[in-house]
Amino acid sequence: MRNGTLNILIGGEAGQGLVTIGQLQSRILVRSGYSILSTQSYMSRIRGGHNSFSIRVGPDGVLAPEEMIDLLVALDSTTVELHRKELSPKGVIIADEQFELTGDHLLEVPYSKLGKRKQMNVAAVGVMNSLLGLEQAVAAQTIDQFFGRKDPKVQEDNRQALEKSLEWAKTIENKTLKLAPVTAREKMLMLSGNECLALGALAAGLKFYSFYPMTPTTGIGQTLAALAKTAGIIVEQGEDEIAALNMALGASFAGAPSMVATSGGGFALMVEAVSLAGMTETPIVIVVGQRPAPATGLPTRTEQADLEFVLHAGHGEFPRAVFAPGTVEDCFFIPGRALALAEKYQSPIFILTDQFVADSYRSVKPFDLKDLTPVRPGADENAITQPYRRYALTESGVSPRLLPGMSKHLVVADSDEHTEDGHLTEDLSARKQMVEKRLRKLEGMRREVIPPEFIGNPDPELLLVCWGSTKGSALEAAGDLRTGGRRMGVLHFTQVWPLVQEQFLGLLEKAGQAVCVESNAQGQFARLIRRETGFEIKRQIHRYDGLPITPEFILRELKESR
Amino acid sequence: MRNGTLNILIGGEAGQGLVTIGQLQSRILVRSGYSILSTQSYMSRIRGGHNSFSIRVGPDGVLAPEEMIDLLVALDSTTVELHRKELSPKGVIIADEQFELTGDHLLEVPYSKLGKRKQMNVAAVGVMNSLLGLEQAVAAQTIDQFFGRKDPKVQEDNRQALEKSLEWAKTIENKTLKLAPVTAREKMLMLSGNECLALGALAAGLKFYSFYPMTPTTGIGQTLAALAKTAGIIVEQGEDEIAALNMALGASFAGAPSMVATSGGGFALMVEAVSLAGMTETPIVIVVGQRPAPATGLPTRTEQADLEFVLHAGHGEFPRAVFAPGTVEDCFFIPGRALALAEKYQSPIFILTDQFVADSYRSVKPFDLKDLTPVRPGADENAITQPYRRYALTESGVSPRLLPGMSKHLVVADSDEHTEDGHLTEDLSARKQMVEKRLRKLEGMRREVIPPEFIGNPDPELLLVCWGSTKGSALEAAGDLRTGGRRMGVLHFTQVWPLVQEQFLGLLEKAGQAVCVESNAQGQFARLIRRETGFEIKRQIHRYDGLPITPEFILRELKESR
Amino acid sequence: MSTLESFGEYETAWCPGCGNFKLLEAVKQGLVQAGLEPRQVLFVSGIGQAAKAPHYLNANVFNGLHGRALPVATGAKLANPELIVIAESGDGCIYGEGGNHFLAAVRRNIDITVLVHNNQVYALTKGQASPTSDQGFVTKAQPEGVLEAPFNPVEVAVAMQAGFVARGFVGKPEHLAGLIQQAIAHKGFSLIDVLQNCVSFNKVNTLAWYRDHSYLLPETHDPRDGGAAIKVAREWGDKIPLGIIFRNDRPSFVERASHSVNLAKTAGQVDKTVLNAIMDTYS
Amino acid sequence: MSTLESFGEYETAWCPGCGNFKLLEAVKQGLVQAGLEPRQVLFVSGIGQAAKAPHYLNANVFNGLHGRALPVATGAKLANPELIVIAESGDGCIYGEGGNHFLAAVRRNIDITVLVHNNQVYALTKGQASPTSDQGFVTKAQPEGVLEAPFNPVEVAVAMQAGFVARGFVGKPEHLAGLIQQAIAHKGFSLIDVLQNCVSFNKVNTLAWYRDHSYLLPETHDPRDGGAAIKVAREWGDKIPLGIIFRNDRPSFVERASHSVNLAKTAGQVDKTVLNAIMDTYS
Ligand SMILES: Cc1ncc(C[n+]2csc(CCOP(=O)(O)OP(=O)(O)O)c2C)c(N)n1
Ligand SMILES: Cc1ncc(C[n+]2csc(CCOP(=O)(O)OP(=O)(O)O)c2C)c(N)n1
Ligand code: SF4
Ligand code: SF4
Ligand SMILES: [Mg+2]
Ligand SMILES: [Mg+2]
Repeated sequence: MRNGTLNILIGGEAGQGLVTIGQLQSRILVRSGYSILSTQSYMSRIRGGHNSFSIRVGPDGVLAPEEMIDLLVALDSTTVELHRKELSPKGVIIADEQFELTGDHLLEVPYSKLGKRKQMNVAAVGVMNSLLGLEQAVAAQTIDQFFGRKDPKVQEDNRQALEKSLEWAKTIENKTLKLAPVTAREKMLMLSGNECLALGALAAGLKFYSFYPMTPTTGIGQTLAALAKTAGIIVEQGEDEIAALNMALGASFAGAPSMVATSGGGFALMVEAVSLAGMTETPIVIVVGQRPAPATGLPTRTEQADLEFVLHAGHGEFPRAVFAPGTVEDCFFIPGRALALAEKYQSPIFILTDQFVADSYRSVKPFDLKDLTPVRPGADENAITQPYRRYALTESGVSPRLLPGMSKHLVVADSDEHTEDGHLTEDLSARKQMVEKRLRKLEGMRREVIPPEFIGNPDPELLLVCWGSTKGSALEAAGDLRTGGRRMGVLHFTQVWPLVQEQFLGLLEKAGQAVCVESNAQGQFARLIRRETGFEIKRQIHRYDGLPITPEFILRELKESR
Repeated sequence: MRNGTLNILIGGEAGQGLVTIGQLQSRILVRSGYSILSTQSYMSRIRGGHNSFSIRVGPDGVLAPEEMIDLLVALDSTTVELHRKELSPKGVIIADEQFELTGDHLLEVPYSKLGKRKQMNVAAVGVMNSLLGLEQAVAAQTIDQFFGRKDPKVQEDNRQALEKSLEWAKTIENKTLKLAPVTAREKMLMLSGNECLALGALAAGLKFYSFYPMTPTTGIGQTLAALAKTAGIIVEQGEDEIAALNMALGASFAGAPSMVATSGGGFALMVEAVSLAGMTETPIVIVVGQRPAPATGLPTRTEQADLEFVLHAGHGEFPRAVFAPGTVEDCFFIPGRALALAEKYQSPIFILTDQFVADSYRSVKPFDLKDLTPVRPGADENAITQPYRRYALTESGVSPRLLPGMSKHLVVADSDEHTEDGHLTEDLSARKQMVEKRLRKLEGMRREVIPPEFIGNPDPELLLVCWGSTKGSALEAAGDLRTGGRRMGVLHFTQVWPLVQEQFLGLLEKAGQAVCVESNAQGQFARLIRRETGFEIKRQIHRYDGLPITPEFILRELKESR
Repeated sequence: MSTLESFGEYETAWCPGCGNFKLLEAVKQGLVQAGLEPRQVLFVSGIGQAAKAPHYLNANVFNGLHGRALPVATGAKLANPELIVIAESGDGCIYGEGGNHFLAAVRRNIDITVLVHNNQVYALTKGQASPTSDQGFVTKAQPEGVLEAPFNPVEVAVAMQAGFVARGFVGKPEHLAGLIQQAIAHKGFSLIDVLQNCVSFNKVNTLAWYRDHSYLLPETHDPRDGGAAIKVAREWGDKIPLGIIFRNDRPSFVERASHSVNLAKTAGQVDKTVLNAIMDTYS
Repeated sequence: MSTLESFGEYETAWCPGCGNFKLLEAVKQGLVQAGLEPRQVLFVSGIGQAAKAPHYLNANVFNGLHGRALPVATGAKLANPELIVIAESGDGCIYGEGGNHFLAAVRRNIDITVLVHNNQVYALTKGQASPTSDQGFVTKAQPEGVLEAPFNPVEVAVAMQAGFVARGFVGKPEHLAGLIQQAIAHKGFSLIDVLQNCVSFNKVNTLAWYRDHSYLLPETHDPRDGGAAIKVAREWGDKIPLGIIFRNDRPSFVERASHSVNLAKTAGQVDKTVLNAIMDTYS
């Protein structure tokens, strides 16, 4: 119950339906006007093992996941064993009475009496809703909608289970879990990072998406695939990741704003085509959802250890930009920014997420779509000076990109070094000019960098430096310490390349002590900052066991590692 | 005629046999006791275009290639057009009289009278030999051997062409090209960087080599393939680079010291398997011969722009080492070092060469093979504590590696995160231990780093910092400036990762000014030094037009960019 | 109406006597016969001597990576189905490095034409074995001769029921031009494997060798007869069949898709009503 | 002599009812029938539900990358030809991501056994289409159904004259064990494509579906008759043949090689006389 929030954990085996319960309960909370952050922790298997779905809920913005559990919904007895130690002093464990558990904090539920076996999910939600003091109507309507209304028999069973469980739970005397009422109930959306990436890209004018399934980004493709027909886009599964990216480059070359997504291992296979995008100057957005590696590693967990890899992926030198969304909301806006930048600078642009942000659900305000201008590929044919040269040398390094078959001009793109007209050359002075032309684009990109966000005391004694998905935890940890009387600052990078030192070096130098917080073992971002600015962030907090960095983790590490 | 050397350039179309002439002449020079450095510059085509083969020769060690030409052997008139401006004041152009050229410096050769069309190569060599004042017997014998003695008719034609051309050339009054006699004529070998890599690996116990053809490393595989039967090794062409590296990992796992070679684009495809080597802790040596990129770039030219790429290739974090031979001789010793390190630390080890060093021929002293100990894969079965755990946690991070089927124990290797016994795990505390175990190996590697070599005045006003193949040019440029009265130093890195700052930071700080010299556009090594030490090498010399950095290039840049 | 001149005349980097010259001519001829203008056509190639071909004519060109012509061509066709997309590259590129894409393109039945300069060798890298090299073929990389069985692309394509499978020969450029025209006209995946002599690195399968070992399929061969096709497809060595070996009319990928769009034309447009409706489903 | 117990009994991460359990049993049974001890055998797998299988028995194991089991297996076999090398993985792994290696392994005729758990779906990533998914198969990634024609590995392998091509079914574990034993005994490349039900993600091709749609090849089927084999290999849908579909005795890769060595045994040895002689050729 940190900072006025409540933390629910639903645990059980894969295949027991805990994601259903979690999503359902999350949606009910969002519709009831609460702020949530739901995170998933699962094993790389389809049945069995131990998975969990956590919902942190509060009346105002929830920043980060929490370790301590206030309400533990155990779908098996293992869950109780594994998580009992995380229970808060006033916490409650909801478990089937048939588990015949012993110990404190137990609320044993007679599920078998509340509905059919299939309705256990609904019954669990009913009990939770009662404890949390939520309005029954919202739950009823959400459940109805969630399971669809196709089968009236099932619908009826669900309704009965909900009612019975609410009825039963009324008898429970527990007020500690009751949520504080919300003041204004606005319409909110519930979205995961993956869903936001898909929708954000769609809103920004994405037309072609290719992929090869890989955790944790498969959800982006599946979200887009479901909408492809409605939205008039094409979503295609490649025979491998090499195909996925090369296909997207073909589509982009032909005029479709294009994106691919994968994880580290799949991205490793795309690296050659990243370089191809750099050389042919083909716009492309590449999402890399990080997970613990090397190799297959821990396929369903989280990490931030592919920063240096993505930054230097591809042979030779060419410009790129790398975004790292800090929140689920960022996941909506960044794709648009990335698609626009890719088109403007005709370069590969990266979005570096991780399993934590990809799989997290959040309550978010509906996005304002009014002012969105979808990315429009290609240059204006009428502005072309004759003869058309695809790689004309320009001051900005950006050359006019026409689309094949869409104008009277012929478009020639080449992976070899080429002359301005796109044909391969071995003229070594042309080579030099082309290298310089391509790298000049980085200057333009630097001017458009999203500056890092600084939050906190203007003159902090402790400055937490972070990037990507660790934002919320750093903010909450800083908030706690500020409450404890310390002058705290957080410096968060949503764009990690290019770095413009004028935007942050002063802050680093001014801080009493800077601490870099990253989910990797080697402090990759701190190294990058030193490479670019010479500033060494000496104190660093690393996590690399596969779990997301929590506020508590930061606070513990700050205490220990001083 | 820099520093007592003479520079010969043979130019013509691809397919005209200029490599034959170049190799033949180089060998004659080596057998006559001279030091040589032969470099090749060729286009990505099989016939036509313009290629050249340069031989820089002198009585003592030749450090680097030279731009100015003393003897231009033109197989076509384009060669004269292209290279005339590079001719030294006393230089000579040897060309067929039938070209009907005009201008100075010309020595028109009546090739049609000196032998058959097929023997023109030999005639050109004859004329050169005469001008250089070499012993006839060496040339005769070398030609005989070079073309084989299978066809007595050809042999006779060659002999006649040689004699006639020597005869004809006797009449020429030109003493400026006569080479100073050598004092002691030791037995020397003539080897290219690629050949040295192949032979060095063989000498060190390489048993398995797989590849997919790619310039500039194809020569390594072809050298090894020719020797496979004799040496009892296996050389296999993969269906692609992914297969090449995975195959080599399979062979290494099974007990064969293994190596692969490729260039940037092919390496891009190997990146996932690099990470696999890191995770499974399988020894492997990977040669990356750099050429100008991105993408296909300039396939037959040189560059040093894959340093950052190789350093960060592969998802996740794991240790590696990166060597960058400075000379052709280094190419012989480094593979042994790399194979031993790969075996000892069960990690991917890289050798970063480039087209320049790969295709350069040099006269080298025969290597001392007496004390070579071939790498022996695997741990001693008898030293194993029961039960056998492939990934036992140890202080050094190195676990006992047994070979499948070669002991009574079963060997289990896994690309997922695993427990000590090699089986996949999702235990997050085991994950943490394994990350730390793997990264601990880097500590051992750091202790075995080849320190950078410092040559020059102990207290230099100007320190040239370089890595890999630019060594000779930096040394020669520094020598020239030293002769001109300046206090010069050269700091050369044969191993570019890990970096141990105690070995060089003092030198950087002490120098009046440090200048980093690299064949890339972004100063990748300078960035790496800053990342690791905070020291910013402000002044940098970059070349990225596809040609090797020459002493003259460095001197020009030093003058211009002060 | 386009003419041979519409497709231009360029200096090449090929060896005198190389089969690529005739192949290039046949391509231009085929395009003219198909009635296509340069701007309607997109050539996608990989890397190799063959892959340089699209640089030597007037058309739209994407010259990509070694082995990756097919996915690029697929992506371009999906984005703009009005483009006539021709993937042109070498045997090493399409059947070697790109083998997996070859299988996928056949399965997808994507409406592109694939033109393979099959010289049974890796030429640009100076003569190593390719997947189609005959067993025993000696190279610097295979000094004891190739040990693998050669890949017969025609046979595999027929076994996989590819839409249009043909073999041409640079020694019969008119015939080849006809195949190219028909392949372009075919709706769905079309493969033309072209026997092409490499004078520099394949001294076994020379122009004369191909001439002596190949034959034109008789009129009686019915390419729609699967059983006959697989038998003919299997022929290699002494009797290499030339012509259309197999064809069928299963609908192409784009025809089977539930919705068809020209993304190059709809790019820049987002229907906000649709988008708002989508967003609402997440509330 | 090994017994079933020699190969151990492990807890798995598979779903109850999954066909993988029977497949695992059949593998152990086949190994016992082949008279092999755990230490003689090396399993190489990729990534997927199928690819976990080697973790569930006693043997040497290299569990590598998704799609890359075959090259690893090839390298290990080349290095130590005495190892019995079995590559075991899913349909997505071997025919999808690893398609190019599949073609190469067949061509090489390398003496390994390839065991494919063919559930016609990507199971570990929660149910997307695999290369063997039937046309029209609906998944979250293919909501309108699969558009591609399914890959028939058996047909392609037969067309390419693979050494040993068989199909098994988890519903007939004894039969499958026999196939495994014979595949191991075969000198050269052996493929066993195994019909395996996935209870979680393939609700179309269920255990019952496979049972109803498959049949055991009669004794009269002669796997050495290429013509018959290609016809049988083409069968899918209503009549899926089980058994050894095709085999031949062309010499394996290692048998054809000009020199044979066990590198794992010669490692650590370099003959300096030979080496000196080699070096001398460069003088
Ligand atoms: C990823 C990658 N690997 C290797 C190469 C080197 N390479 C260039 S062309 C080629 C072979 C070309 O053979 P083929 O496709 O048959 O074309 P050909 O030259 O015979 O016409 C190779 C291996 C490359 N460019 N990229
Ligand atoms: C390079 C790479 N791409 C994608 C993945 C994600 N991935 C893991 S298993 C799998 C599919 C497995 O399907 P299959 O081989 O049929 O095995 P199954 O799970 O069905 O047994 C995929 C796509 C990966 N691990 N590596
Ligand atoms: S090397 Fe062969 S394929 Fe290439 S141009 Fe010359 S003859 Fe043609
Ligand atoms: S998901 Fe399918 S293949 Fe995987 S264990 Fe479950 S039933 Fe078997
Ligand atoms: Mg070829
Ligand atoms: Mg499967």
